[in-house]
Amino acid sequence: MEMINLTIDHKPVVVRKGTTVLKAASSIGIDIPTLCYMKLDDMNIENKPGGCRVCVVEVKGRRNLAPACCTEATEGMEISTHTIRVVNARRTVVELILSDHPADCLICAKSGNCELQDMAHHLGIRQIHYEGAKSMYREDTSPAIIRDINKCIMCRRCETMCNDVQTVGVLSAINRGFNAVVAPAFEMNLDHSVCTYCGQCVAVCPTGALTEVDQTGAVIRALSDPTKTVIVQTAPAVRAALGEEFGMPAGTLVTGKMVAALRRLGFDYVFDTDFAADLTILEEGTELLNRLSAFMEGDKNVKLPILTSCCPAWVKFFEHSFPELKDIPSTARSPQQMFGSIAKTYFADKINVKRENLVVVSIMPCLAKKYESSRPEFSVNGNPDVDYALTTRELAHLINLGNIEFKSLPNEEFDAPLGESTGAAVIFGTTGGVIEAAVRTAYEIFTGKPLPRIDFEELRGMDGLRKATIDFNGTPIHIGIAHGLGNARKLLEDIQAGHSEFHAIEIMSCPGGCIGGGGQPYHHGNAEILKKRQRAIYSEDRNKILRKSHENPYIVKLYEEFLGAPMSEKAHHLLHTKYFDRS
Amino acid sequence: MAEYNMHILVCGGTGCKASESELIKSNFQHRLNEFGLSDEIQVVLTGCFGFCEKGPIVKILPDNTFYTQVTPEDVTEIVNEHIIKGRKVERLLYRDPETHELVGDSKGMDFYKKQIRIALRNCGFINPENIEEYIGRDGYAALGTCLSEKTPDEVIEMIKDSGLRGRGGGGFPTGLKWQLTRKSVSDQKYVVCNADEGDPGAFMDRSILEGDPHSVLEAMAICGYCVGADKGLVYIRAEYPLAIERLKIAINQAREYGLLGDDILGTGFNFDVEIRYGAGAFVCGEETALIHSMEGKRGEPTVKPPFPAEKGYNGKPTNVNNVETFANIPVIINKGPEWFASIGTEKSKGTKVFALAGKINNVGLIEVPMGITLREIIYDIGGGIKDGREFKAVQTGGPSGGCLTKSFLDTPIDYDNLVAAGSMMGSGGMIVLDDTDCMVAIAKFYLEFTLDESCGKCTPCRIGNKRLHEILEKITEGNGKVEDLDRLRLLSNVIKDTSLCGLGQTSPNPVLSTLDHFYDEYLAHVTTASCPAGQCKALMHYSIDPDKCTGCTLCFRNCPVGAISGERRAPHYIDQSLCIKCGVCVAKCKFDAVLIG
Amino acid sequence: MNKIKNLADLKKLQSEVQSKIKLREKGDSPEQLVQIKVSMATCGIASGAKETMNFLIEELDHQGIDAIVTQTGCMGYCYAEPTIELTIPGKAPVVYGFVNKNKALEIIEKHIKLNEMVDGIIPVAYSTIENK
Amino acid sequence: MPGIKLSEKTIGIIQQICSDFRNEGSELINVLHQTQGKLGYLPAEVQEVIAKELNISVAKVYGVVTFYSFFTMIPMGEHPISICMGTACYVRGSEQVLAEFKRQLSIEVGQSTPDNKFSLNCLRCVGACGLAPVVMVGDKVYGRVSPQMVKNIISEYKEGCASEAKSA
Repeated sequence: MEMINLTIDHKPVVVRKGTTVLKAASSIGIDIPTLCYMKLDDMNIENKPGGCRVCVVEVKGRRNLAPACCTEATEGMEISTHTIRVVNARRTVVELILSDHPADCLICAKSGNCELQDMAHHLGIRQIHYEGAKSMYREDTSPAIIRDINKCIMCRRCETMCNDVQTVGVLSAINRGFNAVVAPAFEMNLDHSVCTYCGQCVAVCPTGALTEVDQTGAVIRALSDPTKTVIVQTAPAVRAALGEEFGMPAGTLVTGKMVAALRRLGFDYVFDTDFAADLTILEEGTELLNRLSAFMEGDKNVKLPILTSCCPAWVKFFEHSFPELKDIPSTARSPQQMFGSIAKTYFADKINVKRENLVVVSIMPCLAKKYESSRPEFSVNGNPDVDYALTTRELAHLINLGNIEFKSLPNEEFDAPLGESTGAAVIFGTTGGVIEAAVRTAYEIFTGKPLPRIDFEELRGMDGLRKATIDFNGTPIHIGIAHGLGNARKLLEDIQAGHSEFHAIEIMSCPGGCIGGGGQPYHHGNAEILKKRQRAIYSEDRNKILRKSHENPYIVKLYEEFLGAPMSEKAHHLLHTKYFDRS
Repeated sequence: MAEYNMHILVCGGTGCKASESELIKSNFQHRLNEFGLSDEIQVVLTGCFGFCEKGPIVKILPDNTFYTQVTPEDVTEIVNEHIIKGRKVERLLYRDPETHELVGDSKGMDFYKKQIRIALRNCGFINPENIEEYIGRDGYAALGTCLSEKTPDEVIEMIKDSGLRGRGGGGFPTGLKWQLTRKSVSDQKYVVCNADEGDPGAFMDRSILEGDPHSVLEAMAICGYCVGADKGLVYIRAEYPLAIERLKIAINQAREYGLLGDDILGTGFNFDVEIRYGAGAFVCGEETALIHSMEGKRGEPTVKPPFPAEKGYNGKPTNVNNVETFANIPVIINKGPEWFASIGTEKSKGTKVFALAGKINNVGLIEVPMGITLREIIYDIGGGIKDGREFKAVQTGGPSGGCLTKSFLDTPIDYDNLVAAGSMMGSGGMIVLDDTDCMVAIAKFYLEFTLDESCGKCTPCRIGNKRLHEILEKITEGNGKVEDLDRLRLLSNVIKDTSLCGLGQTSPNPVLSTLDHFYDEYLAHVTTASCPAGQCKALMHYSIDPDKCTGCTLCFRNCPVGAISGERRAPHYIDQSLCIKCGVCVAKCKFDAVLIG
Repeated sequence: MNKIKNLADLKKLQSEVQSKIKLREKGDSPEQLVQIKVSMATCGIASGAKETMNFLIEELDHQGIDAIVTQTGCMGYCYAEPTIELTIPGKAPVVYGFVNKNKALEIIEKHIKLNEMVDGIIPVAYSTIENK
Repeated sequence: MPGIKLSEKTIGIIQQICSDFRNEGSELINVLHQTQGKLGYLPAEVQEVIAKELNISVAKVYGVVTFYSFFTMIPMGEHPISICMGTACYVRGSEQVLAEFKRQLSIEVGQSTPDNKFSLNCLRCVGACGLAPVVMVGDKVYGRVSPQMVKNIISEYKEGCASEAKSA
């Protein structure tokens, strides 16, 4: 590998050929500020349009300033990152952005988490010397995402996520010059578009231009309504990230504190979506086995591979883009919806509360869950199975509103019966987890033998597309895993073309799976955070005594008392769904 | 094919076409037919003669008579008098503006005397729709020589020795560019001709494509041979329908003659050319933006490096040159690099085509040797300032350039001198301004253009130029402050320093250059709220001199907004609250009674 | 049109077509060339001026003499048609009358090539616009 | 979002254009040119068909359409009037000419008259600088236009010389 010698702020540094000035500087502790730039290491996600011009530096001998994020280091380069010329230019650029930005920082949804606000602070901007016309676009509210593109700074991160990573193609830069912004075609509302609500645009937006629909107010009203019994479910990925909102290191598991906080907020029962994840495995696993055996017996009507269906963004994605494949995914509802369905039937009966008086709140790492809970097929007589789906970030707001000092909370346990779960359910929160959980159960049911090992390392990792073959006691089962819809698209195109080798495929829309969901604490482009969350999830799994879904005693009981058997008629009615052609 | 004794060349450039030169051509044919002379006299529609001010142009050869402002109705007279009777039609001859003498022969016109035509060598000379005429003028000989007798490296050396620099504006050495693309290793490379001429007031590329499309095709093939590309693309403005048409004909003819396509001239070299259309985005003149546009995307530029020579169209090495640059190539090969290098200045060789426009008598397209002075261009070729007014400045380089004042009249024009003078060569627009042009308004005009054409990708160009424009607007409306002038300069410098592409990096030039040379004019706007040139409407004030007004009511009747009142035969009065400062009253008044202040 | 196969073919075509537009190139510097104007009004044409002109063009071309042969209007010497006006560079124009093919050949051989005037010169009665 | 329904015939035309360009997304700009040439403008519904045919996102198509000034989503008037705003025309008074057109037609740049007879646009240099200021109505070029001439130019088209303008 060719090495390059250069100096940055008079410090010599040696880097590999191809390294940017930005990386070279950071390798010797010089943090050049950036705004539009974003790179998620090892995930093949990079946004460097070189557009914001905040990272400009002075290069000796060069006529103008160079953007550090997309200028390669060359031999003998002499870089200065904080000359008066650079600082003046950088500040002017930020002032210009601010001059075309609504001055509502105090009440902006992104306040405190805004990279533009941080930048203004970092550069010590105390006056905006420029004033004039501002962008005047209307706000757009959808079931999950709010677009306020007057706050768009054309960093293009959302465009990269929506097009290059997710291949959904809802967002594009439109217009030009001063009027250029990122928006859907014809500036249509998101809910008219093919948006999957994966929320990756929101996850990377540096400002308040893209935010989630805030449902905390509705939850607070429900909690204060004495006629309502309010129960809450928490998705597996939330516990691995919530701590970050309270200054705890990434990867800190806060399951117990989260339960404690929810209880203090006034939820009548604190349950776990993981319970429903175990239930999902039994339904989806059984469906897989049924289809597998029929297929092996030569039934031509049976289609393989079977695709997981836990991820609502993914479901909406194939409904728009691959409607002809809509009978391939498992018909099993997602854990959130299974939970809602069971809560408003089985559990409501148990505690003798009428459906209308039972409010189900879910805490999700996800924005698409807000949309999923609003799908009409998931309500009974207009009463939704899940009333409100809050994000991890919204939960943090609620906790703050509740004057709860999160860090010093004791660890508490979930309530029974919908709070018990196995390790298999916990790993639903990361890419590879759902299929690993399914394998643990399917193997034992299929072979009738106990698993020789429980950790399937071959299914784990961060590569966007992974495959593995699991030996089901002599029967090789080919498994594919994709996270990120762009990767999913590749697998679907293979299926369309008829040369998919897989029996089962797990798909999660967000990079890293739910740990990288659009509702999680902002990672600000730091991929390490996602990896730490993933490690936390696997350690929670390891710490569990029960690690196979079918061993969850409450699940067993649920079938005995209520559902009968997996894929029974009642299970079908309550736990399965159908898909629509939305092309 | 019949040989003709006489040729009538009718200008088919866009300017002349707009004045019905096609009808002139067909009228000639009809009349000649009537006299049974069609076999002896050929009527040819040619490319632009350059002397657009006096178009449509008709030139009769071999006696080299140069008729100006010919109308279709004049044809009968020309045929009857000149062709049949041998008498020139005097009233259509060019009259020297200084001596007022008739000039029958284009050789005798100052407009052509100081020009050296290399890139425009065939414009107004051959029928651009006939490849044989091009071949007859050494056409494709350069390609033949290169393919049969020279290695690509030898050809590149020739281009380097000639000192040819990119004519699109930047002035990058052409030979070096070719060498960079040649060095890139790839299974596929491309040659792109940038014909997305967008400078307002520059139209040389269009004229070359309309008048001599084969010279560009030949040069592209030579370039392809040198860099190792077998595919060429011409990226051309969709607003140039005639150039597109001629180019299409030329490509088809070249294919038919085996000068494009496979195994050209039996040398085993393959090269073909396709046309891609621009769609009205000035920024696409920038190479990387142009390439994105050709790929069917928004024409947004990307950071260089990587240069197109390494990673261009479809990610493959791509050599991009503009039309005028290409048009020079065959001549350099045919006449030798030494010949080419003997023209021009030390660092700028050859000639440059300028589009001369604005307040000048001879608006048109001229090709002059590098190193010529502004004075020669404006007074000798351009025939001086229109209406005898005073020369104020000349704007070169379009929205990326700046203004050159009187003190630069004797500066030899080349790339480096123009940059040193705070302007640039640009693609060759040359707008002459007189004392009635307000320099603040001119700066604002160019900025408006940039604002319209900015792609919006980078902050300084997207928002910075908007703010610059707003400050200028404030100033021209009389609301500016002295501090604004400092702010203008400060912001301009940051925009230059931080913008992503050439468009933004040069967009403040018109502002900086006018600030440098006409600071007093800016100052007058902000301190006394007045416009010395009398152009900024908001700062003007129309009133009627009661001593001169006869009460004829002409102004009253013509005022579009009813701002003028007054009795017949009594002095009239303008209501300032209604006046829109349209100037109609000034134009209508026969007694010079309307005062502007 | 067949494809041009090689450089030699191209050069061949080039010399073929060159004569067709040579006229225009010469037009760029007419004062340095032999100029012949053939009076081609009705009377001239009736007397065979067209043939004379074609012969002149062909013969000059054949002999490789660079000259401009143009048609012009009536010169007024209707009695002596066909008439031509010959201008040798640097010399005053000379008008010949009764120029048939033989005369034309004589003029080429003697006047143009050797600069010896031959019989048949008509005194010039007026100056042309160009001479004014 | 679509407000109008395209006829089968129109859809067929667009599909043909797309297939002429091998349904390649990289040919988007060529396809848009051809389509606008045939249909006169590029409404949302048309862009949706193109996106589908070329297998690219409709947002991308819209992004491109709104980037290039040549493309329009609004139907042009029967007689599109374009005022050249190139520098040569500007310094010779095209602004006043534009103002007069705006006043006479009571529309702004980019708009059409209510009867759809005229639409008004600016363009950058048609290369006829010798005739500055220049106005184009359809394909017909008017040179050395003064504000006083505007009324006559408009009335040329008002009184039914439409066929001539169209053929040009």
